[in-house]
Amino acid sequence: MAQVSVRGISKYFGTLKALDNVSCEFEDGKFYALLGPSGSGKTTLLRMIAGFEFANAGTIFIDGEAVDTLPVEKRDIGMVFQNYALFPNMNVFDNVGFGLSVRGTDKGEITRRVGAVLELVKLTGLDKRRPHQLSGGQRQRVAVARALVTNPRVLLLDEPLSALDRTLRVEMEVELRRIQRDVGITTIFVTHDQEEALTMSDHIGILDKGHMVQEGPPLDVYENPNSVFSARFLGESNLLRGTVRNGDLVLGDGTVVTCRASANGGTGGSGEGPGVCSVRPEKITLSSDPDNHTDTDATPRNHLRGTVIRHIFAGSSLTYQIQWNGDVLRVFMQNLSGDILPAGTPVSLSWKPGDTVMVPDA
Amino acid sequence: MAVAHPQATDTAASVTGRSRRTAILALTGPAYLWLALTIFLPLSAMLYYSFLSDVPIGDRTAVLTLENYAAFFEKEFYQTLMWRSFRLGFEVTFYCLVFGFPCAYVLAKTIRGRSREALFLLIILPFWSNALVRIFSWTMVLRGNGVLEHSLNWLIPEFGSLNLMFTYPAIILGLVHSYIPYMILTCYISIEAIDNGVIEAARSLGARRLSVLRRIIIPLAMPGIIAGSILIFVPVVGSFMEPRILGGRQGTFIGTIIEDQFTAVFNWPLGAALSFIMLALVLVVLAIMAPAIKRVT
Amino acid sequence: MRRNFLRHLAISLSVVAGLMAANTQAFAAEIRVLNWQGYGTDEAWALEMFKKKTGISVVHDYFNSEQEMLTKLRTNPGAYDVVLINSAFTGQAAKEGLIQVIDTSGMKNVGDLSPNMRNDASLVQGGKTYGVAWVWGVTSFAVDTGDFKTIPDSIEVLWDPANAGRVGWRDDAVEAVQFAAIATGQNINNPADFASIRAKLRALKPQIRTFWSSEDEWNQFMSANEFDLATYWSGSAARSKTAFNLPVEFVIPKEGAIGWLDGLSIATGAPDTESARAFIDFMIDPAFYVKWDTDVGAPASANAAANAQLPATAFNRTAFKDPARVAKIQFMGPMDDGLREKILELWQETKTYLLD
Amino acid sequence: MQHGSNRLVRLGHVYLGIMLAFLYVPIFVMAAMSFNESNLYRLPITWSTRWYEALLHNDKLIDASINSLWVAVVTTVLATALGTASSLAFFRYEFRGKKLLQLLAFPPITIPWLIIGTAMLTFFFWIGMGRGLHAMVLGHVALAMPYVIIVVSARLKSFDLTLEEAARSLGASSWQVTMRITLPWIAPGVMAAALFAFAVSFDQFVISYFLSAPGVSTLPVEIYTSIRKGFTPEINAISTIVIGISMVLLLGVSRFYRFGGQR
Repeated sequence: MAQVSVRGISKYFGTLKALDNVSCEFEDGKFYALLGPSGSGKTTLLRMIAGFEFANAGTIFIDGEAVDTLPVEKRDIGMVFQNYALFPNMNVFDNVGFGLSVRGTDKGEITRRVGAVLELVKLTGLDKRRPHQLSGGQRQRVAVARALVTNPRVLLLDEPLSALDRTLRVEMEVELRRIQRDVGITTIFVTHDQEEALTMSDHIGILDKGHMVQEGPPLDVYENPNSVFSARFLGESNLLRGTVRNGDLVLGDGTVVTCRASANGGTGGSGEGPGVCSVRPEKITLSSDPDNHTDTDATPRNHLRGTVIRHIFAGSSLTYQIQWNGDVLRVFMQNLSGDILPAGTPVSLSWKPGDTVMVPDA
Repeated sequence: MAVAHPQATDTAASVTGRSRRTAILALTGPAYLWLALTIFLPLSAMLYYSFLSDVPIGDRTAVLTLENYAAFFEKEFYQTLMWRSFRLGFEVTFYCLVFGFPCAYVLAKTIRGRSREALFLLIILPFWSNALVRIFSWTMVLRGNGVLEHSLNWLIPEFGSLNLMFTYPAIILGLVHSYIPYMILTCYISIEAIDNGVIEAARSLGARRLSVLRRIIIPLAMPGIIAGSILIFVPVVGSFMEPRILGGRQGTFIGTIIEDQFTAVFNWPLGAALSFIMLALVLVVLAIMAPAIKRVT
Repeated sequence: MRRNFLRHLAISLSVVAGLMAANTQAFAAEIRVLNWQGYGTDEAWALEMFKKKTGISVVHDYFNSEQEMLTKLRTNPGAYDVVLINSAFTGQAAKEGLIQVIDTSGMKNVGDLSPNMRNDASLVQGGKTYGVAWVWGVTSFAVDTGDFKTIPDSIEVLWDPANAGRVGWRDDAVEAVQFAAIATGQNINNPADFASIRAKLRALKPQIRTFWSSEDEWNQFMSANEFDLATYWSGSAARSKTAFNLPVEFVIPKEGAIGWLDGLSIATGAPDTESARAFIDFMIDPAFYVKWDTDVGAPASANAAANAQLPATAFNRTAFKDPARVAKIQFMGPMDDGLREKILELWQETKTYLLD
Repeated sequence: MQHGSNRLVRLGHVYLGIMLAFLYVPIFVMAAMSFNESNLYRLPITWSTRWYEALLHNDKLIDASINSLWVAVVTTVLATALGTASSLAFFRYEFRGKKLLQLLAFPPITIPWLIIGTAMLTFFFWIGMGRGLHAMVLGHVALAMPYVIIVVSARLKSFDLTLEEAARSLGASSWQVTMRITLPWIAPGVMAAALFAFAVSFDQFVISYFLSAPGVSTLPVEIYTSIRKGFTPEINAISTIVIGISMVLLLGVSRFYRFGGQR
């Protein structure tokens, strides 16, 4: 398999700067998610690695070989498209075998390898079916099989799960990850769904307006956002603004919040002046006793009083929207007790010091 | 893992640019070389002729002149015939639209499956019969004790003579018959692409049948209507066969005048000049219609 | 994949090449004749008779107007052996070097040609024969005997209000102007008073039912009673009576009519002038002419001997028996391009006037 | 999906029937007259197959028809190939001068065939190309190409470009992509274009008339030149046969290709 390196890539569409000096490394055999809002340049970067778009500056290497002048068909990559792009005039067997037949592989070899990869994606027996006779999940797996059968150096996935319904998508997330691990192929996966990115990838890269905002393992990026954008884009977060005073953040209403520095660049205690910290909704404990802050070992710090605006019930979980001095905070709870606090109830919010991260207000 | 430093002589853009250019050249080159040899060069020769006093073949002397173009402006009957040919073009296009569009709509929206396929082909089929034979068949239908008169007399005893032959309507009938399949086909293609959901949505919003037609179907079918109109208007303005055979005394148009310059006399320059004037006027008409078309599509 | 594409390309190219080869290959002893379609030289029985006699086979190419004939000669040097040219155009064709001098010494029937046609000024220029007189005829008008109990003898019958809307007219500029010239007593090859010709033609507006352009149209319209009288050619009138047995009578009015003489010439660069001369000689042979006139109906022959062998009742003998009328016939002479274009413009302007 | 009330739909079908009758009146008359004994098309029709017998040994007309067929087949192959190639280029690439090239495809439709015929005649004479079936093929292909481009481009409009990208990502060269993905998809469009090209060539009389060599002519040319002497019902006979064959051919072919639109 292969290591993919992107060095100082920039891309302009007329005056629009789609990618601005982006550099990142995709380690061999790893499952890498490129995350970002639409228009962030993530798909453009993927298509450049594939060879459908060409950089105005910078170079892309696969296994140390500069591929910028190589056309798509010579890069030995496998790509799964958002709409799967299965060839309507061919059945499953011909679709999956297409990559081999254009390379002049002989019939027996094609039959053997197509059989093997169809088994890998659990589609054996469907080889005579036409694309329009398959379900969404089946079509998606045929697309993956078709991309893998030629043993490409890199597998590129362009939002492959977005067309699937909720339950099928969860199942396919696991399935795709299993297949990737079995084959051990370097995979780059573009999505705008942060949950998908978190569950499937070994490594995440968040892109915004053509810049690589943050890169790293999912847990690290989630727990240590390096900017307001990263905090807010990956997962949900409550942002508290205040002024920094010797390592703590003092909010508008005087509440003091102890924060830890973000491992990715936040300078906790040193400077004075305005600061922002982020608290994940699931880290907050909610209780209807306004000054009940004894059940957690929190010192009077990290403790706010607010009133419930509404609740969002999602079966296994519950999210409260809390009004706190002109701001709306969100608290996420497992659906344990079953009784729901009505709107208007005064409540108290508290959380452990380690759960507040100082975030540079980039 | 040693990373090879890129020589970067060939930037990615230029290499693929070259392969793209060769692909474009390979695909369009042969076709347009063919057109150049058979259409553009011969026509530019003809355009050159239109500025000469005589055809430079054999020992004829030819000198550059504008007299051929001037003739159009000096002689009033050329202008009358030019206007008459354009009116013919507009009328035939109008009738083809009025009678052809509903046909296309019915075919596209109310008929399904195999029978639509067969009907679609039945409309193309008349193209295969020879245009001349079709026109002559019309003379057999329209003329004195022709098929039409005969059957009418059979129906209504002393119906008498129809004398529809050798009249302006006879020309219109012949031309509409030859060109209406174009309008039906182009409109069919664009109407067929209209998603039924759009029509249902409009009706669900309370639109009656007429406003659905006017506000939804016609605008969406406009590309087909325009393509059909162009494919009909342009050739009809220059038509000379149908008018001469069906029109009798009424069959004189700019097309027949141009034909005379090639068959009655050896005056190609004047024939070419009149044709290029006609072509220019046709392009002017299309240019005038363009903004109206753009506004609607 | 690439292999069978090349095979396809090779096949289609060989097809095109095959087509090209087919038409340039020369057969043994074959001549090419350029003429109107169905105008004598392409009668199947005649070609068989000629092939039996001389072993030469004949291939035809056609034209739809004199100008197209000239255009085909100009753009195809060496493509034709024999070409039919109306004497009015023979001079122009010779001047442009499209036709060559004919050595009539070996042709036995030339002697029988009536002298005034054989040495017609257009066919023989500066003592050199460019065209052999073949057939001649008259352009005038024919009437439906059903509608005309007494056969009119004046050209004015075309302008007679009694026949308003019942007249057929051929859409041909030179012919129309020459009719008007006769009606206004002028020389048809060099009309002086164009104003009176213009007025005379415009007076046709109420008269003309329709134009006709082919014999077949004329026969159909006459049989469908679309018109009662119409301009026509003597040869065609003969055919309408014999072949189509239509009740028509050809009239040579007292004011005179347009005479025309068709000659057979040999094109410049003709591949086989020997066979060409043999074919022309066969075409003026009474053996051919008599069968052509009796079976199909033909214009009068320039070969007096051939005419003489026709049965007494033959049209070509009865129509031209009155010397006074024959004398009034004005034969079409050469016309330079300038005059021809002026006449065309006048006729086109008139046709515009004729529109309702 | 039945649109509108049933009464209106039936009315629509009746209207379509009337229009088809209108389109086929001259063809019925032509066919009927080919069985009419009178050579002046007099009514009532007295049945006879005289013209078909005459046709059998009128080998000039039969040779002409065979030539027409040959020229039409070769024209169809060449025009469809060249036209489809250009349409593909217009579909896939944006390039300077693309609009100009698309406009330049139109003169063969807009300029009267009389002018094009004469211009071709003189130009071919100048460059020593001469006349004959080869010249006709040259002319017909040029006239048929615009129709091919229009029809194929219309079909390409609904073709999904990612299919080509998918094929290339799997290692297919642009040639393999064209032959195995794009062409099979637009095949119905190409088929319809080919039928158009065949019609244009098979029915072309003006250009063929100017470019025909002595002794070598096509059916339309035979019909056009016979105008001078007139229309014999033999022409009706051969035309009726031609229409008959094309009808069987077309309705047969429609079993495989859907010209009328999506599946």
